[in-house]
Amino acid sequence: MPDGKKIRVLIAKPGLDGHDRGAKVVARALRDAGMEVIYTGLRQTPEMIAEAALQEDVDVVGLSILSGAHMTLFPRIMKLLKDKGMEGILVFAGGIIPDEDVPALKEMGIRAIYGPGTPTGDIVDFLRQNVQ
Amino acid sequence: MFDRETIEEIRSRRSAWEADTIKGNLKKSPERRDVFITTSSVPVERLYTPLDVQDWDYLRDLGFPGEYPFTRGVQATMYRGKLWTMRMFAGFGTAEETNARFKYLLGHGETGLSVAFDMPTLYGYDTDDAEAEGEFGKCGVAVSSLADMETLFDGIPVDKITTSMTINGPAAIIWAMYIAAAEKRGVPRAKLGGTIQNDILKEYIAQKEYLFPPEPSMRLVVDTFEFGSRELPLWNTISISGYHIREAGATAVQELAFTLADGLAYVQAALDRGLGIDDFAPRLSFFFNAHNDFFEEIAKYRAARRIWARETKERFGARNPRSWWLRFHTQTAGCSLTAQQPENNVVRTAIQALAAVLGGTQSLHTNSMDEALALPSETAVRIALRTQQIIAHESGVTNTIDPLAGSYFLEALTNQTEREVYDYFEKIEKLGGVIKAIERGFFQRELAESASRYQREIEARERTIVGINDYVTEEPPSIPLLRMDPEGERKQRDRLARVRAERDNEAVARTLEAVRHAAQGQENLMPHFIDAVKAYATLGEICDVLREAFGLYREPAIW
Amino acid sequence: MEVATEERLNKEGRRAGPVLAKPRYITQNQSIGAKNSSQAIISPSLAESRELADRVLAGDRRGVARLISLIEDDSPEACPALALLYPHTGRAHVVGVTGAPGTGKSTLVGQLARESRQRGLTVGIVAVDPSSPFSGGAILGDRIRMQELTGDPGVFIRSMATRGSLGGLSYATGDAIKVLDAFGKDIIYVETVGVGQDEVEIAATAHTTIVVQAPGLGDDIQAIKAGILEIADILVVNKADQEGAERTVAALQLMLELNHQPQGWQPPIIKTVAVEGKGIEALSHEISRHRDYLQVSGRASLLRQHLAEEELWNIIRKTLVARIMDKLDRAELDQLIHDIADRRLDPHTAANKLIAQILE
Amino acid sequence: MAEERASIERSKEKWQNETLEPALRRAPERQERFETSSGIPVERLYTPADVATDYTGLGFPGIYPFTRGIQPTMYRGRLWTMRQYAGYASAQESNRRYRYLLEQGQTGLSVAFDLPTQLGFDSDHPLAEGEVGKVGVAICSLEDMETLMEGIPLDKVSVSMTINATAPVLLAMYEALARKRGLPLAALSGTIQNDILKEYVARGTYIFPPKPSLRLVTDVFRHASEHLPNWNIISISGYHIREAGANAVQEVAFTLADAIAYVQAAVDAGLPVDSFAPRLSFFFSAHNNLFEEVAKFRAARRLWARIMRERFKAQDPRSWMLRFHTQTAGSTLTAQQPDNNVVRVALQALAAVLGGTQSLHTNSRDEALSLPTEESVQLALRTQQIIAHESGVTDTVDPLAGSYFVEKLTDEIEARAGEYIAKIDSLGGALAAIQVGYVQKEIQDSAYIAQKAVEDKKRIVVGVNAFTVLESQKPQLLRVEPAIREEQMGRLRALRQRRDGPAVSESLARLRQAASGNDNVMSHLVACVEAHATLGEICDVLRQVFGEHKEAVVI
Repeated sequence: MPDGKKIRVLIAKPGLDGHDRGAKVVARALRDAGMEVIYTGLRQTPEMIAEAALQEDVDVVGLSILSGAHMTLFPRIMKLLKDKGMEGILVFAGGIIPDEDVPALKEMGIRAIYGPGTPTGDIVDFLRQNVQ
Repeated sequence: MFDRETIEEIRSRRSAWEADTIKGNLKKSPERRDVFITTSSVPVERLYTPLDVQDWDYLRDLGFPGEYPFTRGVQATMYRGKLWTMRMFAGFGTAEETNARFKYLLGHGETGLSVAFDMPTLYGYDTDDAEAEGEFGKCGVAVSSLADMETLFDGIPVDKITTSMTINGPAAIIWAMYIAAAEKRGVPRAKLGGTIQNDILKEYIAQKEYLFPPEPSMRLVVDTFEFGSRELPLWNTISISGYHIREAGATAVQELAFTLADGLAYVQAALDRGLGIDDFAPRLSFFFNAHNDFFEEIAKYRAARRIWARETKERFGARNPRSWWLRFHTQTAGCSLTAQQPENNVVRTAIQALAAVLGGTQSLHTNSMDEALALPSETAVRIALRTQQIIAHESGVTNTIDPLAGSYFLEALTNQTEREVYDYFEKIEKLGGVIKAIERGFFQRELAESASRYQREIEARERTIVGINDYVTEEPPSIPLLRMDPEGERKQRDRLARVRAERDNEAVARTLEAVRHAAQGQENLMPHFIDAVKAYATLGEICDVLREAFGLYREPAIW
Repeated sequence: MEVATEERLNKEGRRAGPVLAKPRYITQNQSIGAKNSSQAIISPSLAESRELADRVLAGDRRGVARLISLIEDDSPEACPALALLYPHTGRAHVVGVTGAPGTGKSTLVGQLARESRQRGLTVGIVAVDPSSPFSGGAILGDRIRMQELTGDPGVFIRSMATRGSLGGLSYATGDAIKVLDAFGKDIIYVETVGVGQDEVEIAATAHTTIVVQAPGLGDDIQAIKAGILEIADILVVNKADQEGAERTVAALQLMLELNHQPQGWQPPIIKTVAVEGKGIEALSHEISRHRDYLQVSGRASLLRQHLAEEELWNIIRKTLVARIMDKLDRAELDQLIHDIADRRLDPHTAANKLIAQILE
Repeated sequence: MAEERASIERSKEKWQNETLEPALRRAPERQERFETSSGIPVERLYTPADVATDYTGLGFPGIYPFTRGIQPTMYRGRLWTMRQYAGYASAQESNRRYRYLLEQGQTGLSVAFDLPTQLGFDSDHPLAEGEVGKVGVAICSLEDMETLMEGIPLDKVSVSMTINATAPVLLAMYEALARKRGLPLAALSGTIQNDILKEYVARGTYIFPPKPSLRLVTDVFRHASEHLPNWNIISISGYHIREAGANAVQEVAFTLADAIAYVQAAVDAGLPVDSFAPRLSFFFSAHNNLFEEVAKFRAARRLWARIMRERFKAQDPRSWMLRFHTQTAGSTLTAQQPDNNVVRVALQALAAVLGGTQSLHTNSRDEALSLPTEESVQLALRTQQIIAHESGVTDTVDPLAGSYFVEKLTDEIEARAGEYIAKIDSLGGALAAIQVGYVQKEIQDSAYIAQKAVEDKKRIVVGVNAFTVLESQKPQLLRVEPAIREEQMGRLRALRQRRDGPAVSESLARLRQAASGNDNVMSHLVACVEAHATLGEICDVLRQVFGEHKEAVVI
């Protein structure tokens, strides 16, 4: 990584769920780890998320969802990112996601899934190690 | 805590409240019951206020933690300094299986071991004895010889952890095996820490696992006191146990009264032997039950400390503050667990454990949810241990000392418990002391009465037990249960046969003879037990010698 | 207007200080700064730069996003690409929006962008938030207020962190604006950090500067005293439905009267309720009016000259410092600092000595 | 008295010198500083010298200031309502679950709605994709409400509905259902959450800007005070504020500040305070720190009583009473070793009961993983029953009263929450404080501090940052069928075809008119739902009139 390079991360909450504590705590932790976090707020559609990721030229997209709509929304986000030529972007997810959904999510390219109780340090380390 | 004027004001406001608020309210909506009682059937008032503790003196009745009368705890910093020892009672099948469980528990954050022995061991029989038929490994681990003890503690650092052993009739012999096993590994006995239950009086009262008549049994107990005070300064030579008295149906007050009475009897016996109180009293420890009734239990522990401090200091003239300390282990109440909807037991255990902690326990065993069905599975044991850890680390109750002190209800209950304990002391005294009372069946009768009253209350649904007489569900329990190694008993018999075949039988005969000789005389038996177990004399062989020397005990029939 | 522009220049002239006062940032970028300036022409990545520039000109949004990142990261490809794009810039109207936190800048920019879209203009938005001085990281949250614009292909929003710059923008903001300009955006809104301290940099970047105030954010007069008023081409009192709005308007009016210039542009005061879209049309109208004024009065070309000079000096300062840092012997520097601190040497002599050494 | 305190102080000093100091020299304490979740220092020892010498702050249960409880006999009279929040998938599925819970001994219902319902979208709205029936039940029309409550006697079971932005619409449906069944409205008892302010702060399910939202709230107040005398018109919720990361003090302070804003809004709208204040209810979290939680509930009661009597001059003692529902803290549950959650929930539930709650939801152990299974819900309910019937803590009123520690903490929380409320007052009240992001910032700071404490292991979470295990056993989880949305869309289509279209349009037009003016919208809403206008259609009208809210950027 060159000297001036900063890791840019988009933190988004797809779907209608309004519990943003986790998303905000992660955003702050990434900020405190020296990253630039674009926080887009609640109720983001997959289209909004993909377009924001494009305009902001982020290295990473972090998705937070607690309502259980992930199996509907995540595939759409992944497809849109690919359509826009951003398949190389690192995507991770957090929230209430049952273990049995994890293989399918990884299959579609979501690199890491963090359940409740994950230390934010784990996420920071993961991003540092995996962002080229 | 309040001056006269305030007390008077509270009194008059209380009367006004009763007249203006309560009366009308009761007419509109009566209370759920006419009388509210604790689990021990002690009446509970509607409201406790400063009026209920007005004759009470803070400095006299509570004082400060780590100071007489220790109502607020025996250590100056309590759990801010060190948490209680999380000690899960474990033992089943062979020494190998139990050894694996010990390692599992230590690996999950347990901080002390607690050994359960099987029925033959508790009665002083070897696994291959005819009396042991069908009992092997059922409620604990079988230990017939030093070889079993060595296997049991294989790979466990006995110089770093403390070990508690629930053994009474043959306690001295099992203790001798532990000492011998440690010494064989190069750990000197003076470095060993732990507890043997060694409480024979409660066996006569409640648990009934006695071997010999009371007098020689008491002599064995005092032998361990004497030996321990000389050679194993870190060992608790007795754990005076209310737990089993409670499980046999006692009320909280009875549990406390009978246990403390037993404790005082041991002290007296040791003094009669000529031991100095401050030589052995600091190594006495207690073992209580944590039952359902939350505040009653907390009050019980606090009253216990106050009474014991007073008795050792005032009655026996102990000078060392440590002799005044009542240190205790707690186990949540096995008898409160239900086979129906076993997961409900996690909740019961959590609340009971909380009571123990708020009462200032020094160590704690939390029951596993499946104990009413089978021996606990690893998962069930882990949840039980996690229960303690959550209380210790997440609930915040460990951050200040004796957090409930001052509660009008709790202080009133503590005082009341104390008063009722003294009433029992008086009765026991009148009967001529504990052993006389045992022989006359006093305790047994008291327990039988309490147990049947409790049962009656449940059947009449004056008491609700969730899943038993209310909120019953159809479905059978579906939790995974522990399966023991079916080959276990054969393995144990093989090992015993090998021990008998490979040992120096001459040395066995010689050491057993020494035990017999000592038993018939006045000598302390402990050194002879250690010699015998080192020669691989078995538990059964040693006990047989004692049975011949001491005779057997038959309980008086009590109805 | 001339006077006002002159003032800007002076202010900017004084602003050389802070750049030097941030040795950490410079140190961090020294090698790259050097590369940027000296190797721009012979960069092996010229082909890449050309491709990027072509993508921007062809309207590829991903190319735009990428190039702005390279500028922010001081990557070697950035300068040649910017050089290629430069002839295509200069068409967009750049509107700066500044004001204290909580005045509603993002919402206002979002509404202005929407209004511009309704008038058929394409819109670029650059929203700047502060980097943490401790970690160097940042949380950029301005998009929240502009959510519905995200789906509009005629709008391009870019969030930026200040990355050590103190003037309310980041060092890369000016170049990011150029990229959006070359990309073909008709109007570019630039939202500053809004820490309320030192927001004048925007005036050296934008054609029209809007200063936003809101009632109830503490002492109104204090904010005005901070000098921010003097850079305003348009004053906005947002949240005008709240208690105290009239008092804020009156205070601003008073300040304007005290500062009255006999001729030229008179900054209007516009009341808005951005969350409800109220007053946006009027504000938009004032922006157009100011743009026309710049054209008609001939101020526009003057302003362009000033902005060009400003930018040139900024680059020179930045590059020079970087090169000086590059050449300095650290041990020697430490010794000098030590001497100055111990009063064995005065700082002027020391600086002159160093510069002379390097210019040789 | 003073003499006695002095003598205790002297003895304490002696104890510190002679007993404590040597002990500390031998073995220091586990931490240098102990504190509650709110940062209130926890002293080593509390004695009578730490607490007030007069008893007026405590008083007696059932009378001002209600520190010891709002009923004179508390749980000796009636136990709290055991109310498990439930709802998922279709109205039919949820109805089945409700009947199951009532059979299991639950004593009240609590309805969870899915997110589209909470946000005023019908199930066939594009934004509803993937969300229908997920976190609650989908209710789009009066028909759905009928299905939801089928076979449940509305006049006997109290029903709580967790609904906020669309609360007036759902209440209108409930009322329309009761009318249809021929029940007198006075027979209805229950609660509607209807607390929009905390949505802006913590939970995020708002639709309209704050001002029209507050107007809807007061419309409900007025309507209910005239027509639904036994309905709790709002449940002012600290729960979500706590879940968003607030500490105990903040939970009390921000909730009561919201409450003050509601009361003020209603008073400003011309409602006499005693006409609605007795029907205000509260909703708190029961978190881990046992004594802090107990103290929190007691402090909240006392504070509220004082606010209502002194600030709003309420005369009716029932206006002074803070009645509250409690839910154990969802955010404390761990996905790791889910059975450990049974223990957490038990302790938290105990705190709620020792704090004198009026109703209680105990979380299921698997809630950090997915929707709870029936077995888990049953165990959670059993937890309450064991506390109620076996622990004995329900047999005397406010058993912790007098505890030096608990009383000190109660005073401390009251004082600290009071400071926050004063600060919010100085910012212009809860609404203004929310609009400038003050409340959100405070909460997020606490959330971040709490998270850091866990990561630095200053706070232990069993199974998460200590005592972890490799887990193989996966608990059984409940999943919602994806087909739910299709079915729900089918029903909606059928309804739209069947109903009287012009009647729907007409009712919606009247609603628009009422919303644009100052008329109470409630009766118009009832007319709309009776004409089978859908939730989405109704909310679209309101959106057009009121506009939509965008969150404040606060991190």
